[in-house]
Amino acid sequence: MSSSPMLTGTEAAQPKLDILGEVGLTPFEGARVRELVGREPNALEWAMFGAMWSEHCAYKHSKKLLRTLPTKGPHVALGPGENAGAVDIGDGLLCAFKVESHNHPSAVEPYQGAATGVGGILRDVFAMGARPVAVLNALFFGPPSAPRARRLLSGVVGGISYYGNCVGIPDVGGHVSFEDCYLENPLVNAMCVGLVQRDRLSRANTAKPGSAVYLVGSDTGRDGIAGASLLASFELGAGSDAKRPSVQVGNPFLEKLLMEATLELVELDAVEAVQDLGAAGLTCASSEVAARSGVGMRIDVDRVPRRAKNMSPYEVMLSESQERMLVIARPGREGDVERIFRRWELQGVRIGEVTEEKVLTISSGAEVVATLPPALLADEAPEYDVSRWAAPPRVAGDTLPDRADVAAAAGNERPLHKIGLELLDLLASPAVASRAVIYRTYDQMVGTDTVLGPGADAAVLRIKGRADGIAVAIDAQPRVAALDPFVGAAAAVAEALRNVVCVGATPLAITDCLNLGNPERPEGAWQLERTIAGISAACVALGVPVVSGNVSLYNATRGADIWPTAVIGAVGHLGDVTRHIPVTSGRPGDVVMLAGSANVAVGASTYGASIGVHEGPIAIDLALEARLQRFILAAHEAGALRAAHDRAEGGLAVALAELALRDRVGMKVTLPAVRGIDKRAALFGEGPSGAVLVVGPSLESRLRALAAQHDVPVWTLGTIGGDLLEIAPVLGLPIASLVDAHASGLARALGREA
Amino acid sequence: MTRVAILRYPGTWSERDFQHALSLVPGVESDILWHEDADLKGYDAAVVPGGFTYGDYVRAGAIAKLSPATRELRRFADAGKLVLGSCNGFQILCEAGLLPGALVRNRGLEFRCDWVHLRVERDDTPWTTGLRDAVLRMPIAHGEGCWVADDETLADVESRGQVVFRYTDERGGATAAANPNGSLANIAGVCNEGRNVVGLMPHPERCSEALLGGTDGYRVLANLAPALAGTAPALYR
Amino acid sequence: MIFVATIRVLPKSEVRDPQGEAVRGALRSLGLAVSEVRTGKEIVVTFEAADETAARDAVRVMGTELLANPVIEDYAYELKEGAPA
Amino acid sequence: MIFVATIRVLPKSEVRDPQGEAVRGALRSLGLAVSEVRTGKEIVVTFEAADETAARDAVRVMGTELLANPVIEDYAYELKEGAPA
Ligand SMILES: Nc1ncnc2c1ncn2[C@@H]1O[C@H](COP(=O)(O)OP(=O)(O)O)[C@@H](O)[C@H]1O
Ligand SMILES: [Mg+2]
Repeated sequence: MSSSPMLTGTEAAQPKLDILGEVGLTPFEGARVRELVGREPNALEWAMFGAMWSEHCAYKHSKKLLRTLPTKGPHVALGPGENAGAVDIGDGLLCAFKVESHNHPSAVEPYQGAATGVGGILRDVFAMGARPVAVLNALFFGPPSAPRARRLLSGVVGGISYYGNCVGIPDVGGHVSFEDCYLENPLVNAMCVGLVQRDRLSRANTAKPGSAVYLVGSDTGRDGIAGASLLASFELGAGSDAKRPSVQVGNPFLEKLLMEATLELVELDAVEAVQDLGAAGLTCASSEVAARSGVGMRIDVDRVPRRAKNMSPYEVMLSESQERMLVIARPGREGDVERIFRRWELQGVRIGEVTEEKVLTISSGAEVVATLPPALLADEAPEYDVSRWAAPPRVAGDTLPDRADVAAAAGNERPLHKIGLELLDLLASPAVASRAVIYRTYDQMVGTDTVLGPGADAAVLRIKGRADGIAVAIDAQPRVAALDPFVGAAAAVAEALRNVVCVGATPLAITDCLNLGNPERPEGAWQLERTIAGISAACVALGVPVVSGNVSLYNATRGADIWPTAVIGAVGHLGDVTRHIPVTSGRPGDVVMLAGSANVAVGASTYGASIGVHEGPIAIDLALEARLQRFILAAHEAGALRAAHDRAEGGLAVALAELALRDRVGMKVTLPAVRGIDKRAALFGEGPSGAVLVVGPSLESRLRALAAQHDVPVWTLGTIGGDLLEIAPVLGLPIASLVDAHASGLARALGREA
Repeated sequence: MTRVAILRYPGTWSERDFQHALSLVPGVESDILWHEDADLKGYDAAVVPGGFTYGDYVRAGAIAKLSPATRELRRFADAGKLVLGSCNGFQILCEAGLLPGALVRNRGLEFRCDWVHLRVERDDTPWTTGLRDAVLRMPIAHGEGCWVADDETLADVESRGQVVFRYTDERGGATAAANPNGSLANIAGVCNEGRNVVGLMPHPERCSEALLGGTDGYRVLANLAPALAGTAPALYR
Repeated sequence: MIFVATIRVLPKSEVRDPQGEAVRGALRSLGLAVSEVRTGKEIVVTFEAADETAARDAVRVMGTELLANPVIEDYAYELKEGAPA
Repeated sequence: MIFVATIRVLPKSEVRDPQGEAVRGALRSLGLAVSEVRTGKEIVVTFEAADETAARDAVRVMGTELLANPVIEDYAYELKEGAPA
């Protein structure tokens, strides 16, 4: 590929010798750039390649594997590759959603890092013309006993609360884990869900030659020059701190204006394409729109409104200033576009136009400072086949023995009469206790569509003017994934979907965020491979595709990787939103049942963590999981369910306690007798594919018949009633004590007022 | 038809929620008006909804009060028309001097979204007709909802009966524990001396349907049409 | 002429300052013998005005119309000629 | 001894100040020729310390541990002896 060598700009100067290191490319990648461009790029062009070919923007280490994920299905309207994926929920309406990470920025500055993470995912969704209707977040910190973890948590939660509340998008759910491996490198993932009429869906692949290109929103500043692209593409603490860009500060107010203006532009059909500016700023937005549309683009950096003086073309092209969008106007509609910007008090400036020739031409006034084919930047980054060096941890066999008997012995040494106290401790533990101390700082109801907010197995949203609704949940299983990334990822998919099913919704699709360590190490490569394989297997078995996602690698500090952490966001559909499964304990006399698998163990459980046990074997029976989910939906369809609750952290005992907490009604139950599982394991052991169901007394046999039809094991545990949680023969606790432990546990762990 | 104008400023986010909730009230029709050119002629009532106008920078409602809409609201209120401000709308009305006191950061400095109980202190406002002593359950969602005033203003507000809503427990007790934000005297909402302008921090528009967890907000909004039509047992006949 | 005004807004002493109370608590938990904390704002405005009198008038407009709420806050200012450092 | 510290916290100059941008817009809408606004916090702390050196140490703790976020903010302080006015 040869392009015009008529570079006259100041940036065309001879590149420095260490240019590759400076822009984060390897010698191999540098050679590839030269070969593709057919000449020595100038410094600005190198920088554009560096950002666009960064791990964060180019998915160099994951692309090949990501292609193995199932992405097709009857409901899929838009699969991976766009700003967000979308499913069709009927009558012309699409639900667009995606999860994104903002891990490294949050490690550096938790408040602004998390806030701008929310901002970024919102823009991904409204860039498609979809109005965001909900956000969710998945957070991973070190143990709350560590001051750093508490500081990060309060910053991150504060930032999410500040940004989402100000824009006015309800936060309806999330997930929080506390594990040692996240102490230095916390994870902050945010998911956004939006709705758009099918014929209003805006895509970034429809720019046409001759159309005007506008940049709208915030002034462009020196904040975060190539920040997200580079910061997220290397380990924290690696390299020099000079690589750390100045922190980006979000402006949710501006985001709100940008959102309203964008949605209005799409509604009026005044634009050909809209693209948000995220990592790699203007470079990424312009080259992606041009590449996807099969056109070129001419941009004059001198027209870009700036916040700082004397910014170079390099700084303007690579700034990651927040709250900016690239808007391509329909010919003849420029007046409407400008009027809408003005009305929303936004600064929108025409910075260039779309060209026929497939070249991205960057000029500074009359000087051309870069000319590159956009497809080279956007699509031609090398792909690495991590499978070639992937290898499981060498010592796996030695350090992860099957110590089930040791654990059982350890458990059995503890007197059974203390077991009630153990349940209270578990309920109050950071892994299990109510997250209200976090989500009460989020507006959960703005928009007046939240039927079930945080605290339920999944959130439920109605859609005004329609009978149907959607359900959303977000989950992860890092403790399991640490032992086996395949099972952990599959279990996370299963859990997210099971949560959606537990409110009576039919799963439609998932989005995933793969938070992993360094893929250049054999073990990291293996984890990446196994994680994606696990998601794939679960999606196939459960019949649900992946429509969007994000990969965050290099989550490692001083060579120590985090546990492989696949965060799964699930979306389901309810034909009649008033008929969701309510969050209730049921009524006195109702029957409490366990459905699915009774095969649980303390090895990868929260209880295990509390006694220092973390070991396999672990497994997931995806066929059983699929049957269980179908069975629950069928039971709900038949009107047989009063309540349902996923068995998750803390095992059956916690699931029963959480059910009792809902209406503060007790229950009297007996543990299922399963061979080879002792009482403690039966109470606190964890394992996928289990749910507690509550049914009216007259419907028990109906439910059993349905279960048999679906080949799903069920156990009748007992009945609702009284003000004690009685689990015979081991414990009896007043509901009030459960309420207190659960409600105040996390606040206490964080050293705050409950 | 009772015509209601819902004001929308840059950063407002409850305007469509209010419009939806008001659409459930028979005899009420509403329009969303842009703050810059809001013309309230022909409307019976105006709602200043919640949001983060101008990002709540400086103080919640401080920049919004500079909008031309404030002049229009003042004229409208002086003419005896009905004004309701909720959440950020309450903050704007206080900033604009249409209601007494000011709203500062919550005790605890945290944004709070939760359900609270409110006791209705006065039924002689158009929004609380027939609700005297009722204990309502409503959501709040704010970071700056702590109502404060100097001692003299507080004494005046109390003695003139301008306190319309107080945070209470579910039995109507105005306890410290029931106060979610540290407001003086548990004050959740006040009215002007003319009683036609009412502001409160909670969100009636969020609890006007059983599907969303409560209908007490509807009891407030539904007062509107009868109050204006003269069919309610109110002062506002 | 270019002026720089530094405007300081503090809550009136008779009005509650929840933020100040919270900061006091936090500082005490750091082991400091703090008896009172008032939290306010500082706003540094660079602007143009014909002369010093006009500049003072402008600052008063800023203070009373926007930056301070007279119900709960007082403000004070310093004015300097020339661009900020 | 009783000291009063006035601690001023301002965003670092290269860091964006959205509040300042909003205030600038609002002041312009009042007809003022404002070119730049930076907004910060002012915290007035009354506290006890053994002597001036100890007091300065205490103020530095307040600034770095709680009042300013060193990643994005700078702080400066003034220290006076005696109770506040
Ligand atoms: N960071 C968070 N923000 C908002 N809601 C959260 C957050 N973390 C957890 N939640 C909510 O708290 C409830 C319990 O979370 P979790 O223990 O992960 O439940 P489950 O095991 O059913 O997924 C869920 O409703 C979840 O949506
Ligand atoms: Mg979970």
